[in-house]
Amino acid sequence: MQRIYLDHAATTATDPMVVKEMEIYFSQKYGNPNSIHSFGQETRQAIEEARKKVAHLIGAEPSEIIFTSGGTEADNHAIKGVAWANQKKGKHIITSQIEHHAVLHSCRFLEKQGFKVTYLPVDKYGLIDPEELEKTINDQTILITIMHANNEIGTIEPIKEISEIARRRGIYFHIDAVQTVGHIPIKVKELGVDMLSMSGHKFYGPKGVGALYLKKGVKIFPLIDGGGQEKNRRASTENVPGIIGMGKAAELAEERLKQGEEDRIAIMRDKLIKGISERVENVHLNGHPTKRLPGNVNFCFEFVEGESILLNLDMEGIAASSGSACTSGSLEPSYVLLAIGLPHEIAHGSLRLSLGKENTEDEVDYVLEVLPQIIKKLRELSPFKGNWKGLESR
Amino acid sequence: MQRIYLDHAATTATDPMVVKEMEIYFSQKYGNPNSIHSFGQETRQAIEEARKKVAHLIGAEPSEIIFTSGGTEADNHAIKGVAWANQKKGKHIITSQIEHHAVLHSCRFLEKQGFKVTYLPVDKYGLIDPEELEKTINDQTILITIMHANNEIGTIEPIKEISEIARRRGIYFHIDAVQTVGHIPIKVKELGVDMLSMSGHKFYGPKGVGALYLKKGVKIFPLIDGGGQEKNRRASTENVPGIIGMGKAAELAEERLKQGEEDRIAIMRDKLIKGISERVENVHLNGHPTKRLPGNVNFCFEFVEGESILLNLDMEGIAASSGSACTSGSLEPSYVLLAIGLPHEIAHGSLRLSLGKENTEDEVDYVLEVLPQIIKKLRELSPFKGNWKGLESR
Amino acid sequence: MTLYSEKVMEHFRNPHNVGKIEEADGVGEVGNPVCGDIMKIYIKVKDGIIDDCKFETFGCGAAIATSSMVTEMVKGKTIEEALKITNQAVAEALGGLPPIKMHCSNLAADGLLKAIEDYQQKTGKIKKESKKKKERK
Amino acid sequence: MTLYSEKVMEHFRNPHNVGKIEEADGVGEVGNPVCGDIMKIYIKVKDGIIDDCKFETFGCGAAIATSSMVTEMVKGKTIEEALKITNQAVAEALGGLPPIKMHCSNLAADGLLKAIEDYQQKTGKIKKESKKKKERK
Ligand SMILES: Cc1ncc(COP(=O)(O)O)c(C=O)c1O
Ligand SMILES: Cc1ncc(COP(=O)(O)O)c(C=O)c1O
Repeated sequence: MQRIYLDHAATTATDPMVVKEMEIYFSQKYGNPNSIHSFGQETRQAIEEARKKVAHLIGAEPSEIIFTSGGTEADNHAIKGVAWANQKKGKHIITSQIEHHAVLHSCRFLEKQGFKVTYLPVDKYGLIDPEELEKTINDQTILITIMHANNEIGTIEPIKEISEIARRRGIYFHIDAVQTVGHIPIKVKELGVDMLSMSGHKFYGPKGVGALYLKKGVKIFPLIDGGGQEKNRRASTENVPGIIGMGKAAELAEERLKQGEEDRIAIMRDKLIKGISERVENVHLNGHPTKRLPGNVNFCFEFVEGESILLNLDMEGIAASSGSACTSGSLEPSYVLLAIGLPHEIAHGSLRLSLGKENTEDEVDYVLEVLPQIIKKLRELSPFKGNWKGLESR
Repeated sequence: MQRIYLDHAATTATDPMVVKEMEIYFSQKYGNPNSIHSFGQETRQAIEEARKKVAHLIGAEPSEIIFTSGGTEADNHAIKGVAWANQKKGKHIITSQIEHHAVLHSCRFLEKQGFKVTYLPVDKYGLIDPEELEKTINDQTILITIMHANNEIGTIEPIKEISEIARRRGIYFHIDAVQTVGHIPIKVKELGVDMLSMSGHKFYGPKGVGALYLKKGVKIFPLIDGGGQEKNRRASTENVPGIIGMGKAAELAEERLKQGEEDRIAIMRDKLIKGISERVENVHLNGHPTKRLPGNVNFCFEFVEGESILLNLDMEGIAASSGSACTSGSLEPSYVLLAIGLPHEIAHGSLRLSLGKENTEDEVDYVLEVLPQIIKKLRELSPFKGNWKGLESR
Repeated sequence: MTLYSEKVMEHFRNPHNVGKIEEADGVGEVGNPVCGDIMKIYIKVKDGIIDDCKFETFGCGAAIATSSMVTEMVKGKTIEEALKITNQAVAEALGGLPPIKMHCSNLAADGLLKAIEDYQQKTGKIKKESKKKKERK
Repeated sequence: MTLYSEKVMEHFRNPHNVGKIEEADGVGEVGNPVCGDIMKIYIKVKDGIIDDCKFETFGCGAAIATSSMVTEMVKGKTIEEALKITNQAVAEALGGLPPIKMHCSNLAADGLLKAIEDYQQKTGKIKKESKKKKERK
């Protein structure tokens, strides 16, 4: 059976060119980069090359890149590290209601340690209002953390506007760019951010490696204490193959962006959005129509539930997601969809299709053929069928 | 040139059988294990198989294994996680002066958060005295963290004796077993510990993955907050190939231990220790003569400095270390050697040779031939030559 | 796929007894929109025996499969026998469910119970409070 | 190897001018055991020109290479010229040193300076405090 992968926002296949680059660093060049013998020095050099590539992708200096174990660690590091290091200045943090759990739960943890956190609401597209944000700043505010683009609904936030406010008010600004790095062009200096999180496996690098961009001069504590690795900012023997893989992935992403890959993907995205809207009734497009990740399609289908859509798609060889990957095992509807104002029963019927570099127009056509049939079949099973009648009584 | 790797305590080559096992999880089976589609479910299954293998190696239940990014994260998680979750009971932690920086710096961080830490001294062999330890317990003590074996001098600590005290006094007990897991037989239930840290790359698994054994019922906070992975105990998309590699490495280690591999290695160790003692004058064996890791050899050579020994060995194709890998770029002598009572100038002349499964008797013979010549050559350069005369005047 | 057993997927793929029974003798409805699972069970009773049973379900894989399974299990049984079917029994007949699905999506037996109660009320054989919500948490 | 430059490794591999000068005109000693680097520089002076220079060093690769390099640089130079050699110049002649080694192990020029001062004191040409510890931190 043909297998179509439309869950690139959850994770991507490691590019075979990336795997090839990593290969020799398992059993041949395996030295600890902190060792002074030649086994160690050859891996040290390779890591520093990778650092340059990652830095280049986002327009940073190599010394501003700290390798981590993933996007989650980068988020935790930025948020907790800045909070701990700057708590004498104040204990207030601003974030939004639609951040990834890596950010939200880091904030919840800090609340237990006595910090105050403002969770900004968003509009029906998932957009943060920079003016509203500025109003919540007080003299205790030490950090603003906002995602570059939302992983579920794909909405791209007004980062530049927020960074201007942050700079003007002298507050550190971190962005979670796990969904954007490698997918849209990013220059940290233009965005004006102090910190940025990314994750290798979201742009065809390996799982288990990420990075935190940390602008020179930011006052921060480590999250993981120990040896002097990463210039005393992140301890532990470096994940050499992972880092080298992420470096290669960054290099390849930069090439793809130069060739306008994101436009090719956005065309498929728009074809899916248009096709689904035309072929299925009672659907809602979630997220912003244009300020949107090139690969993100997210719909709610009324009268049916998301998981059963996924299982049916999977039976047809199509991999997709409902809500974010890490919560899709749970029964609560997506907090992101609730935050943009959808009622519970509709939020339960969500489907995210996230496109990537291997997808083709043919695959899009196949989805447009199969998906409406699945929705039809499920609606026939549904006590609601064409309306929510009966639900009001509850 | 023949290359001889004698730095297995710093890191090991990933076993080619481990690499083979990982291969398909980069570009073929690449689903996010939290996704419900078949791409996700096939990696979920593979991860759970790996968890069983790691659990089996140390006699734990699979549900008691949390995968991390390495030994350092496991140490940080155990120490900070228990401290945060139990601070209402008390804010005192007991550790030793010769712990790895992953433990020491986690403790230093907690001191900044208001915890009190006792750093126990050790005897000239690097041994902790359980009676002395018990004396430092007070009604605020919530955690004891002691390494199973020291990474520099190889001394194996009296873990069972300490665990009996910890259990009797109702205090959580964590051990850093990064140097022992896979190298000597371990059963957590026999050792009686509540938590145990390990690192994949120290026993022929890949870098960038480790695990924390967490006994059922231990009250702990996550170190890395976010999605619900690892049963809400460690967030972030799982490092699928890394975890699978570590699982395979655990399986292979168990097979080797069954075949008595540690005895074969200990024979080479003893030959090195005997050979160096006989061939070179003014040397000191560091660590305990018998309570010692099977692969660890550590000497101080008077009148010469460690790095210049390493560079000379490297020129002869031999990779070794002086002090621990992560501090060998620094100029301070090893704090472990100072803690066992060596003066600065002698501590500077340390050399660690750490044996592993690929080493042969022939390699040992070669080292015994080359090393005495190197020491001789360096002593000829030294202003001290055969005595420390002149140093006292300083 | 390891999320659900083969048996669950069989029922999910080809659910049995889908639909309304127009002139049902009893109808039961369970679930709530927060969990995202709502089931409607219809029964037709003849001489004290459940002659036909159908369902309509808005919900996840487990909800659909348990609905399908319960309709299969109950057909041909007496009312007394049918009342003995528990959510647990339905899950077991399906070869088990993932732990997370046990409480929220495993409601089909409750739906059946409600349908039977509805039938008993309509026909005057009120045995209210009988085993109501026995299995629910 | 990238820890040290090729030039450093050359001097480390084959250090020049190793040893004592038995009847030295000046001897300088620098370093301390905490850093693990101690250097002894010996000079022989003839007609105001440094005719011979040797060293003994207990220390790391950088300590040995800079010692070797400074003895090479100074031979044949006048005292005046020799006094102009700085630790920085020695590091540059070696193609640079790793940052961590710049302050602690790069002391050979200081050792030379001390040897010259020793010579000047002995011969009565005391120019104490001249450039003493110019480069040290
Ligand atoms: C927006 C966002 N932030 C953070 C993360 C966490 O990344 P990782 O799972 O690599 O730790 C993800 C993906 O899971 C994400 O989409
Ligand atoms: C005793 C000990 N603990 C912890 C660590 C840290 O392990 P990792 O570098 O894999 O994080 C090491 C090795 O570096 C070690 O030897």
